[in-house]
Amino acid sequence: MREITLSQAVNEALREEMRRDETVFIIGEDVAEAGTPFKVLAGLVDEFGTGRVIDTPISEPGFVGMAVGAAMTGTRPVVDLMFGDFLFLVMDQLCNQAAKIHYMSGGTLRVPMVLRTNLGATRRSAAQHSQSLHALVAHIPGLKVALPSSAYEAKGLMKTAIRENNPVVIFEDKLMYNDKAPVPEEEYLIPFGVANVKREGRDITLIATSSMVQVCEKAAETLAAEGISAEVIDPRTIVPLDTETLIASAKKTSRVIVVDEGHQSFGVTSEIASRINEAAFYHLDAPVMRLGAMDVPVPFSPALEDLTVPTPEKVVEMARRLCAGEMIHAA
Amino acid sequence: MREITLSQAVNEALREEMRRDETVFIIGEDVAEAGTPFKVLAGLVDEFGTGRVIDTPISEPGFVGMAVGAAMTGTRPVVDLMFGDFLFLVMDQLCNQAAKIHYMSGGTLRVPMVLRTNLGATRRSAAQHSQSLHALVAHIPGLKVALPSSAYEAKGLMKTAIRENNPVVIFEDKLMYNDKAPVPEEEYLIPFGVANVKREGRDITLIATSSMVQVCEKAAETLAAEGISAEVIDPRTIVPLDTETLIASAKKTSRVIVVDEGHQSFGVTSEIASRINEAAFYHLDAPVMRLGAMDVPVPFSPALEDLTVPTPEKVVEMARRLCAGEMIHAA
Amino acid sequence: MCATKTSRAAKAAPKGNSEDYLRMYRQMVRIRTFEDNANQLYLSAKMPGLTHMYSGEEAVAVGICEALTTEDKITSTHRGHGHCVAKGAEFKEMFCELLGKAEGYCRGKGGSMHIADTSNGNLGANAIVGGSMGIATGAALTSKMLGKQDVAVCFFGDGATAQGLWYEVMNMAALWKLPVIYACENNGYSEYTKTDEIAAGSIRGRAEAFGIEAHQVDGQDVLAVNTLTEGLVERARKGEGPFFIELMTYRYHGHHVGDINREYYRSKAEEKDWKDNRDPIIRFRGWLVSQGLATEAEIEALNAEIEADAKAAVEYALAAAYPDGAEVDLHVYAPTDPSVFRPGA
Amino acid sequence: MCATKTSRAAKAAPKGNSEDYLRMYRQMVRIRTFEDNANQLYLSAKMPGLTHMYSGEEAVAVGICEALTTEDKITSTHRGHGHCVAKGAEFKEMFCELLGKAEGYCRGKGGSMHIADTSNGNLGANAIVGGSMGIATGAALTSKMLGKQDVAVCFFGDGATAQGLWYEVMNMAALWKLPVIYACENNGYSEYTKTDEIAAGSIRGRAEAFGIEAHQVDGQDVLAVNTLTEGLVERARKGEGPFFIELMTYRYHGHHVGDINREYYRSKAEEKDWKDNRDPIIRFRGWLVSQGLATEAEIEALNAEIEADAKAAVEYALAAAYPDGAEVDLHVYAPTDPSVFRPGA
Ligand SMILES: Cc1ncc(C[n+]2csc(CCOP(=O)(O)OP(=O)(O)O)c2C)c(N)n1
Ligand SMILES: Cc1ncc(C[n+]2csc(CCOP(=O)(O)OP(=O)(O)O)c2C)c(N)n1
Ligand SMILES: [Mg+2]
Ligand SMILES: [Mg+2]
Repeated sequence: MREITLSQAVNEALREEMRRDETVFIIGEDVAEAGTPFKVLAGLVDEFGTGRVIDTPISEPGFVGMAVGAAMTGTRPVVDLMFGDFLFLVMDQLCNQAAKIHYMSGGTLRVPMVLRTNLGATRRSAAQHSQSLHALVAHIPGLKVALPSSAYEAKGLMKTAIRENNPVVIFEDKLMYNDKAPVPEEEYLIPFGVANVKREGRDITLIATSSMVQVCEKAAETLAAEGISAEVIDPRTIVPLDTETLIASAKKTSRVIVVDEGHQSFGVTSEIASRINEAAFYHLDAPVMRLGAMDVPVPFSPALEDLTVPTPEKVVEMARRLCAGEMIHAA
Repeated sequence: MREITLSQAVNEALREEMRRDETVFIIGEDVAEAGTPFKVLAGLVDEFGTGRVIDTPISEPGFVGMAVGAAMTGTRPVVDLMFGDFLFLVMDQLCNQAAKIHYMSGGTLRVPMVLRTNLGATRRSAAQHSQSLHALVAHIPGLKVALPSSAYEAKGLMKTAIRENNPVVIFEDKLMYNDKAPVPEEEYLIPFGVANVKREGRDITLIATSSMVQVCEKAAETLAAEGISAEVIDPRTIVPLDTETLIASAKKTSRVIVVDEGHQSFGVTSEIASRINEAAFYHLDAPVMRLGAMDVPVPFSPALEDLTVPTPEKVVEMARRLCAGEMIHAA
Repeated sequence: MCATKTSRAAKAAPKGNSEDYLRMYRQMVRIRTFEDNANQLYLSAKMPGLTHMYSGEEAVAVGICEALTTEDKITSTHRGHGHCVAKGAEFKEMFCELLGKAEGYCRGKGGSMHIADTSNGNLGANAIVGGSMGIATGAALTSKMLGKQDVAVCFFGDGATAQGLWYEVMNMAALWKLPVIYACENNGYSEYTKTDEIAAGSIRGRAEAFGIEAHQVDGQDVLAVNTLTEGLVERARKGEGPFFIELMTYRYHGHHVGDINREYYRSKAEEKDWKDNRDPIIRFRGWLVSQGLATEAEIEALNAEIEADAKAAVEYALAAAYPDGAEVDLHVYAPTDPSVFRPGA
Repeated sequence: MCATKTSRAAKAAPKGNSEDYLRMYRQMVRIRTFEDNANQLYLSAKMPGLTHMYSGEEAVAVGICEALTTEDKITSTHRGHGHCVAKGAEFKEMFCELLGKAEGYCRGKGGSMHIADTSNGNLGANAIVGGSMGIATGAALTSKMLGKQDVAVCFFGDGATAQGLWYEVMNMAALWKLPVIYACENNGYSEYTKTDEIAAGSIRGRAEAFGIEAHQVDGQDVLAVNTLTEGLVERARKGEGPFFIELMTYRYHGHHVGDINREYYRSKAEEKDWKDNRDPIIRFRGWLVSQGLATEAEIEALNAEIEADAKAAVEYALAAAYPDGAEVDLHVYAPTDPSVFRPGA
């Protein structure tokens, strides 16, 4: 199968959906001629014009609010939020408005919009351009949240997001834009709420989101060499969350580590760990363990930044201890 | 001991701290003559004047940002955010700025500010005036988060918050403003990160925040009548979190329910449950269970709203099942 | 019993016949009557929560909405009953909503602060001050993008002009010439604070700084409001928007129904002056009679009919059923027809 | 080697002696030299991440900061090296910060986009466009509340005027007459987009609508900038603020150091015109020489000295140590002396 980059995959998804449905449009900062700073949207304005690939002023709350209103009245906006950190600017429009309008109106209004943004540290961009804030939006009922882990998922999830009748937030990992993966030429969509078992295993389950899937796949390689068979599962969407698949794996392997690049405390790893603990407690040989980013603002210095994120080494180390039963002694 | 309302307790804390330190001031909407819609600040403007009890326009991001700048330059602002739901408007100033400035500046700047706001549903105020959003700020390193459960805590935690050198978010339960509790005449402060064992018990631990402490105390009464001895613990601050006390209790009782009024998914209950599971797994007879608010926007209709929040009945029901070992069969 | 709104096709000529004038009068009285009944429901502890009365500001909502077609959109505020009625809503569904009943416009899920009436283009009230400024502007973007003729009117108060969002969306509306009209109901107060204390400079000047044509109008004069709006709506349809209107008005009640003792922020004399000397309904009624468009008797009959309608609707709503508990987790997500997710769909 | 700033007491008379002029020139050259070295560090892959060059805009930062005392506060932007140098910072600590070293102003934790220099009243650069507008206004609130004389200057770009926050804080600054000066560096671009395409109406008019006195000045003329600012600063100290200044300027490099191919959004001819005909350093140098305040030889010597300083600082920073890994969770929370928590403390 041909391989394309994550960036190309997103671009293709948008192009296909904009061809298919003329109510789909893109709005955000420097999305047209510049094609975003990451160049993900390069060329779309040539095909669809500035009427459907709309450059905005630096007014995140404003254009997210406008997307909500546009979505309520018959279009399907795809909002480009240049950095995931800017979510903090648009939370009111996203969480007080977009997320609640369908419910508050008793089902008479709906907000079919997509908010594309990113996550991921280690790009030396410091505390306000490196956050992974998906846990925040996942906490708000009414939003769906997708976390593609490769070009394949990025395309398939984006196409689904655009056809959804609800507000969807998609987080791309900004360090993966140039990573290639096999992506079929034929059209495909990836349903929400269906986890992907990336690698089967017997001894331990590694549940990983976004770029942490790569991290866990590397860890699994190392563990395999040591005779530990790790299953790697990518939930693909955290809202809705395919709890069933995760629980089944936990019951099978009896040991679980959840790995995510958001801050660990009050984050995604806690939710997934809790759901598994609640449902598979008596099948577990050890507590479900979490590995998130450190609970510190992301530091600029490379010497510090690299310490804050989960790495294959940290996963391997934790898996070894779990499989050796060491957590028993710790408890 | 004399009894005063939670509202009076907050008022006293502010009055005492404003007398003690002339750099403390209050800023927010209708805080002066009106004393806020909940009348919590009544009378403060008479003593301290409009120079220190400052009415603002309806500009939440603006006055939170100004409080950050004021705090950085030698004052201790107490920001009044009329409803916790408006946090979504100020997330950038709170989470991208206030929370990170000390860290980003390598410790050279600091932001000693307090953001007072509220949480709590069942006031028939619908989806944009009923949220309990403390999990969101708890996820952001650099912020401290306090959740007073009575007038006593409201006063002692507020005084500590004002003297803290970091941004603190305090959530009062808006339904508890008129609830009375014994509050000493003498000055006292409640340290952050120290949980309060409200009731000792042997069979099960109920960890509860804010008004859920009352809910769990009621549940404990009912359980006691059935011969189940429940321990009720109030963490008082969720950042920092007194994990040690919670774990010790879990090890003692071997069963835990965490009760909180925020949405259950990706919320506070998940974090507390995870920390206990990780540390006390081999002492537990059952999985740590969570009881948060339903994952739905808060509906207006009383017939629906009351269904969304944890109640003593729900806690009792879950505790009974846990103690009967029923969760084993479910798993 | 409802005031039927004209569709765009039927609505070309400016107001000028007695039917139009009488409908405007009727709509203003309907709003006042709705509010009086809502207030009674609160005072008799039959309504859950609080609500914000529109009484005194009727000429604003009616003058503007009478210039709109059903397809035109509005966004409303926490003080939104007036906009809802003026845009064509029915008493029954409104009272049901205020009481949290299943037959309400939002099945009881929204209540007073979130009432929406999509059949008439009301995109909903909003409990975040200024929260609908983006939504209205986005509705205008849809209109332009899909080549429709719809205009969007964004209602908000003087207090809402302090929200930064307004400046962001005005900038984009002006850059892209969107068919949106920002209608600022300046009732002199933002909760318990006078507008002067929280608004520096000139509110109209703020719109003008973005190159937006700005108008001020007596919000107690329904004809003045309507005439101005008719003109701006027509121009907005032709791509000459956006526009800004500042409507000088007054709220008769407290900030919300529970705000009874308000002398610490405004005097009884001031309230009395507005009620006695500038009431939009009294003024328009006098004009109708003086012009021979209606007799006093006809007006009294109309008032009585509306009063009776309201009473019936209140009674209906009080007796109506609450939504079933099973609805609590319905409408969190809109359903999507699974077939659209098939490749090639 | 650093340009020593005067304290408020020593700084009463307006600029007028050659020492002041030469310091202004020196500061502009220091900024340009700093940026050239930073760009080289990027191009040679020795700097982590990206950075935004201030080259071309030197007269803005210097003209304004020379009107301020050390106690006066500034807030800076993503394009903040110029403000930092102009407010009195040292090369060594700045380069260390850009390279993520422990001796940087922020111990390497902030980097280019968060550089802060509290010893000189620089409250920090900000990577959220417009993100420091509240902070600067709040610093002015402190000044007024504690009866100090400090003025706060808020630097931001033309693009930042699209952020709603600005309007919110301008309103409060105007209502409360705060000693803050909003300094908009209008360099014609917001990333890859021309200002005209993203700003409707008049930027100055937006400040004026809040009753704020607004000025426009040639940002390539350091004396014009300085003279205007000196006057406004004095007036702000007397409670006549806030003020707004729009400084017309140009950035020589791309939006950031990696923005090399930029002809799709601006022409080489345009860039050449600004560099050749309006360069603030060349212009001011010419003036200094023509006024007999310095000889060409003295200027060359000064330039060379600064060049050497920069080189030494770069070398120092390259060799300096990274922070110890243990610092990663230091400074998340500021320590608080436990004794303050004792009752009666
Ligand atoms: C963002 C936000 N801040 C504060 C409030 C609380 N609040 C509700 S109405 C109101 C005053 C609004 O004043 P104005 O816009 O003039 O409308 P009016 O009530 O006068 O019709 C305030 C402060 C809110 N609902 N939303
Ligand atoms: C809130 C926010 N939105 C977008 C960005 C991305 N961004 C960084 S700089 C910039 C352009 C800023 O333009 P301007 O304010 O004119 O400053 P200049 O770069 O021209 O100095 C943008 C859009 C950001 N950092 N913060
Ligand atoms: Mg008002
Ligand atoms: Mg610019």
